[in-house]
Amino acid sequence: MRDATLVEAINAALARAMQEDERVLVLGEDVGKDGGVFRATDGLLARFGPARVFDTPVAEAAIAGMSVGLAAQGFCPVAEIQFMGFAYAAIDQLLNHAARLRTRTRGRLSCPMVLRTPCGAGVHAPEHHSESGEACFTNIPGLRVVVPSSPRRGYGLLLAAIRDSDPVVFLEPTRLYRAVREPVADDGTSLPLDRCITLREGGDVTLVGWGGVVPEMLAAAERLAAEGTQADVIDVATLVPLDAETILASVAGTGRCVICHEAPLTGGFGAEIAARLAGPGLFSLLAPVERVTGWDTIVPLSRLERHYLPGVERILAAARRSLRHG
Amino acid sequence: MRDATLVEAINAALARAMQEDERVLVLGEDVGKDGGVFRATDGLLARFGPARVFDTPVAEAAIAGMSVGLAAQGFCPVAEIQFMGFAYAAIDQLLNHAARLRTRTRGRLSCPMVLRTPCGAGVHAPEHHSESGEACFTNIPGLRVVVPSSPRRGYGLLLAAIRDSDPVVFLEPTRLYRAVREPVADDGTSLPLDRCITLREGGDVTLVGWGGVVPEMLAAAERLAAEGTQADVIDVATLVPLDAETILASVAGTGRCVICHEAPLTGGFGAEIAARLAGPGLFSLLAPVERVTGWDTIVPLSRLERHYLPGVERILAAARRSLRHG
Amino acid sequence: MSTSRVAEFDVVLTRYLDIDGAPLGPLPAFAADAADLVPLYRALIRTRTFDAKAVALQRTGRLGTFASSLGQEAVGVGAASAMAADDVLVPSFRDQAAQLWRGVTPVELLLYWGGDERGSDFAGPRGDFPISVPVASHVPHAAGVALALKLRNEARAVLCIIGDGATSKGDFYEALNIAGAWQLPLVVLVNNNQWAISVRREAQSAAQTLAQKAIAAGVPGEQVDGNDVITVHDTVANAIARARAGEGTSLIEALTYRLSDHTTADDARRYRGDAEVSLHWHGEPVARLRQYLVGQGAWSRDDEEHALADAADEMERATEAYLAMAPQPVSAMFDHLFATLPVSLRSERDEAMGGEAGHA
Amino acid sequence: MSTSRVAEFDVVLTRYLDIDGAPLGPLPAFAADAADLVPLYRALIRTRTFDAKAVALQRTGRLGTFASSLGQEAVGVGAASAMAADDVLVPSFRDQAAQLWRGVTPVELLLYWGGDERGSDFAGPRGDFPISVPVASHVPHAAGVALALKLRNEARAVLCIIGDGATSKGDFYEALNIAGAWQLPLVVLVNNNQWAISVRREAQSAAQTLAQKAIAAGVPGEQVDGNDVITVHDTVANAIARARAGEGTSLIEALTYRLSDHTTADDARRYRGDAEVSLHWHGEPVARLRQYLVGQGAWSRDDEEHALADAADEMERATEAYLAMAPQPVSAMFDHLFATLPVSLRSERDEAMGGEAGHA
Ligand SMILES: Cc1ncc(C[n+]2csc(CCOP(=O)(O)OP(=O)(O)O)c2C)c(N)n1
Ligand SMILES: Cc1ncc(C[n+]2csc(CCOP(=O)(O)OP(=O)(O)O)c2C)c(N)n1
Ligand SMILES: [Mg+2]
Ligand SMILES: [Mg+2]
Repeated sequence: MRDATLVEAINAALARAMQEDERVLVLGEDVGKDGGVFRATDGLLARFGPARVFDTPVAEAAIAGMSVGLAAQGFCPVAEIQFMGFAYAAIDQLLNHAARLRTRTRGRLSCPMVLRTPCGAGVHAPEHHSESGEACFTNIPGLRVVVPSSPRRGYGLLLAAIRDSDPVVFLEPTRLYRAVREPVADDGTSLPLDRCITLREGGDVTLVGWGGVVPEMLAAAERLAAEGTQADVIDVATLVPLDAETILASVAGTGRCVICHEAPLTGGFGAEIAARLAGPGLFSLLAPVERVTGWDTIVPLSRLERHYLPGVERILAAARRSLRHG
Repeated sequence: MRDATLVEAINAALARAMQEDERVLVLGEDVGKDGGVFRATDGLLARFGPARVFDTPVAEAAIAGMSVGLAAQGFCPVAEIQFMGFAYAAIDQLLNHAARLRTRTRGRLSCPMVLRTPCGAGVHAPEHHSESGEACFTNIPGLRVVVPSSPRRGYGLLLAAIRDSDPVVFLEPTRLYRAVREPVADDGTSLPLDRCITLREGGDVTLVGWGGVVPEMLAAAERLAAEGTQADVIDVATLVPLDAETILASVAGTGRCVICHEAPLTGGFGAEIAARLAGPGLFSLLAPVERVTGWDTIVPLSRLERHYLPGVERILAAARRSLRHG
Repeated sequence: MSTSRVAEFDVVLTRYLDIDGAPLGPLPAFAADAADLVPLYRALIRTRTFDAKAVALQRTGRLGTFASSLGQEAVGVGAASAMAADDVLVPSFRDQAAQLWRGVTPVELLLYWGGDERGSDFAGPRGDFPISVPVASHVPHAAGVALALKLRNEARAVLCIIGDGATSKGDFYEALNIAGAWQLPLVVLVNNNQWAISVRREAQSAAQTLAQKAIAAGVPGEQVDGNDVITVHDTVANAIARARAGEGTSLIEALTYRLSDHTTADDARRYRGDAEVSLHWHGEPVARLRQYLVGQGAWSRDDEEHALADAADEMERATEAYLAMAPQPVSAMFDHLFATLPVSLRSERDEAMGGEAGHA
Repeated sequence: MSTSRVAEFDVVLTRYLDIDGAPLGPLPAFAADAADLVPLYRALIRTRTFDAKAVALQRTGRLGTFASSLGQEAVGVGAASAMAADDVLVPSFRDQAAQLWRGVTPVELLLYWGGDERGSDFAGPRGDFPISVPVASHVPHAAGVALALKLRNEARAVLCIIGDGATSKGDFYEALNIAGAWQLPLVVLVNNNQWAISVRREAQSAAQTLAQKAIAAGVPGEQVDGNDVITVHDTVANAIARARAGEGTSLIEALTYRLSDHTTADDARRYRGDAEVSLHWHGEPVARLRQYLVGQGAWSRDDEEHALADAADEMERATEAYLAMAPQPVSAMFDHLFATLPVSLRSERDEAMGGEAGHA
């Protein structure tokens, strides 16, 4: 496969998974002929036919709930929710059923499903199309929560999510869908679902985050390098189960950590990383842990959007505050 | 009012609020003649009549959504969801509508509603009746999240929640409903919705938590006192907006903090408190922040329930680990 | 102005036995020989005996909250007996009648209601879903299972049982609508026992019948006398046959009455009078079928005594086995959470099993 | 066996003007004098002009994603014109026709679609809801508003507009069912434009009509020709009159067609042919009413030119005002979050407004 955008990589991973395992199904609103409103499922209907790719009525709870039934029967449904703003209607099914089917039947039934949905702001989308709601899912035991931040990672993580035997919520940052291209080898290689991914090693300060802010973190790292500061940059990628080791190991070296995410600060999943640092990581810390996040406000409509999004400048400021210590 | 249990105090607060403000309505499943499955609404139908207290069909999304409509029209609906396990169907309405009606209309419409629901384990309840799902709500800007842990606090906080001009999720720990009685003055005095409540001042170690674990924290503090260690005990009470100052001030004195909650560890709201300590509170810390929480598992059915619940022994062990430092 | 009638519908109510067990006409073929109904009758008794035992165990602190099916036994027995072994049951929390018929054992049911997850790991109908406590949220599962069967071109069907209250929940409509649109092999059976805890059926919906909710989904809907096991069996059998034949989804409303409290945690006298309940004892399903069988000479007082004793005996033995069951290990909380426990959870499991933790 | 028919229903379709604007019989009283229909016609034109302007602004990067109502203007105009000022509109994202009639200004609409929350702070119908982007989740709001009106014994009604796709969503059923059970003064109007993005109406549900979804809730349901503004107005007016008179809830399905892409972000040629779309230009609502008015001598080519020019003029001025609008301050993100900003958020607001932060 030549250079691909994130959405093309997602598409390739879906096709690959469907190709290699006929239990894999794709369902959701407009995933068929239309190929998904972002074209993530483009071409799948033509290639795999209407018994494996189907448009659903507008009914998110049922999309998730039917996926539970399909999964219990041995299929591997990959359900698309058109935007994260409409995924909340599926939480009940994920929490009360998908995440616990294996536990409550002591393994008699299981639920190998993936719920994919675009998330996040930055594309001047309409109301309700810009939220980052991962924290609604990260405290649900039995669920994995994954957020890719590049075409290659999107490909590898999605393949892993589909092959996994348990339910995965897979959140795709809308603003990264077409942001960059990179070479993606469509060779069926997946990435592990329990590891953070270190994108850059520096040793002076740790920048850790996921999703839409990852390119901002990398840009900030460039800027810092120009100032003579070398940053470790970690893409959390899989929020749950959390690979705290990689983050702790980095901070053990740097003593400084800036946690970045687009979701609001309070109760955001960044707090979990900070908590690991305040616990097992405490004695590594030379400076207060910084969090650079969306405000504790509703994501504004497009005109004010850029004032909401945590970007390079705020990350830099936090890193510099951190570096002033010790 | 004589000595009251938590559920009686909730009942008294509801009656008081309805008495003082005719815009207050009570709705939910079985809240009428039956008085609620826990009797929280007992007697309200008889006293205030069917135009102010009504049984709804079994439809949690609509209970929340209709409350939005009622609130936009100037009523103050207090909706009961029978158990937290059934409240997830209401998240969509809370997140996409209730929490943002004021913001999206620039104040033209607002949403003064309360969504009450019992939460937590410890009463050997059936499946899906024991979860602590507060983290599904604490990253939703525009929402307040309150968890009382005693009859008096239940009364004062619920009155405040009902009188508040914005939406409040009010989570009542089932196992505290009838656990203790204490004198509750039914005098209409509310408690602030932006303050933690310090239950005990010690100075050696801070125990902070909410809901069902608060009595465990107090018991642990007694045990510690017997060992010569004096604990600060803080009931967070209002999770959002979070009164970090009170917690930081306590830890500034003790240098040690044990955060307790019943919800699973990873992505739980305890992480937010730990994050505040790792940030602004870092230089107060003498020991790693401890979290004593439910496991990252499904709450088991009743037979194993006690192995899930974080109790005195685990809190003590954490406090002692903390005290071994520095 | 032009007005045209673009669609017409009706709802039909069927019963074979009258309230006193007298046939209202010829019975369906499967019931032609009264002796063939004896297994159904035994199943009604077995369910009632199980319920009584479970309530007694709860009252004496040896079982958790339990939902009796008193008075509604014919709904589950009639429906389950109309299923093939390879059909799939997706039950609610009050469906022990159907579960017992399908081969879930009394010990498994007691384990479940006694707070032990192993009770949902049935040895019998391994493809059946565990009960759904959240009202109506299992109808989408049933539709998903039905879709799976259809995708595999299997001539099998799914039966999902819900209550009258469940017909107010969005999940029910969403799933029924999709099942209709996709012609899934699904039968949704409504146990209309007239109450959803303290809320009367009439307060749940202005719809004159619950069967007519099918019209919204464009699928057949009908009412049956849910206290007549013959009618329930026959109607469900027809609906399942249609489903297996690729003719799609059906909705059946079974009219019955909840003679017990909602659950052992409920006190129904707070919201309904004894007089109403007493009235409904006339026509309850066990007496009704017995009257018919006795009238046909297919059942005697002696048979009755033996059957009751057999059922009591079975439940006594089940209780003993249940009470003797060794507890699950504490690690069970972790053992079934994922196919493979993530590394990050190992230390939690160790701590739960008694080891001291580090800071989280 | 005894079977009895326990309920019967039908669904009726009404239209006054045929596809070419010829009356199919006597018109309702409000339409007796064709001149009285001119304001409705002007509103159709005004909506279409607004839509064209908004699409053009989007194409040139001066507006966000926008959902045109091309071909469906009569649904909103017919319905809104049947409401009293003190009734409450609870609209979807494609309901600018109704909003414009109710007094939301083109500038406000442009502001909203241009990404500025002030667009939902209408100076006009202050009790109306802002549009709902999440499909169907506003039907419960409408039921809640209707309950509020009923509790206050006010003779007012609520109109909620949704799409055909929205009738698949649980929220719609839950709210309609409760509104039926409680006889709330609510009219739910379905803009059945035959498509939900790329999914055909037929794929949404096996129900032959969407009007029959009312039967599940026990409320009246009917179909109307949604391209005939006279029929829409008359039918909605009757339903609102019933609601105001305490006679409860109604569902109306307006048959129309989405002549445009779903939104400016959509390319409908991916999933439907031009031939199908062309077909539906015959019978579209603007031409249809114009033909009738011209036939009645109530409208001339001159009138048409003037009306088009007036509308174009209005939208030109609105565009200018919209583009000239000073931006909101950054603090606006915080200013309306709560009645009073919690102390804990003050430092965030300060930081957002440009101050350097401490560590969070
Ligand atoms: C989604 C959901 N909401 C609320 C409850 C609490 N609850 C348990 S049973 C019940 C009533 C159900 O009534 P119905 O569907 O008629 O079934 P029945 O109990 O009569 O068999 C309610 C409200 C629940 N279990 N699930
Ligand atoms: C709950 C929800 N799910 C999905 C979407 C994405 N979406 C926007 S419009 C639409 C189709 C709606 O179709 P219909 O109800 O017929 O309205 P129309 O667009 O045709 O006016 C979808 C799926 C949404 N806005 N809300
Ligand atoms: Mg019932
Ligand atoms: Mg449509």
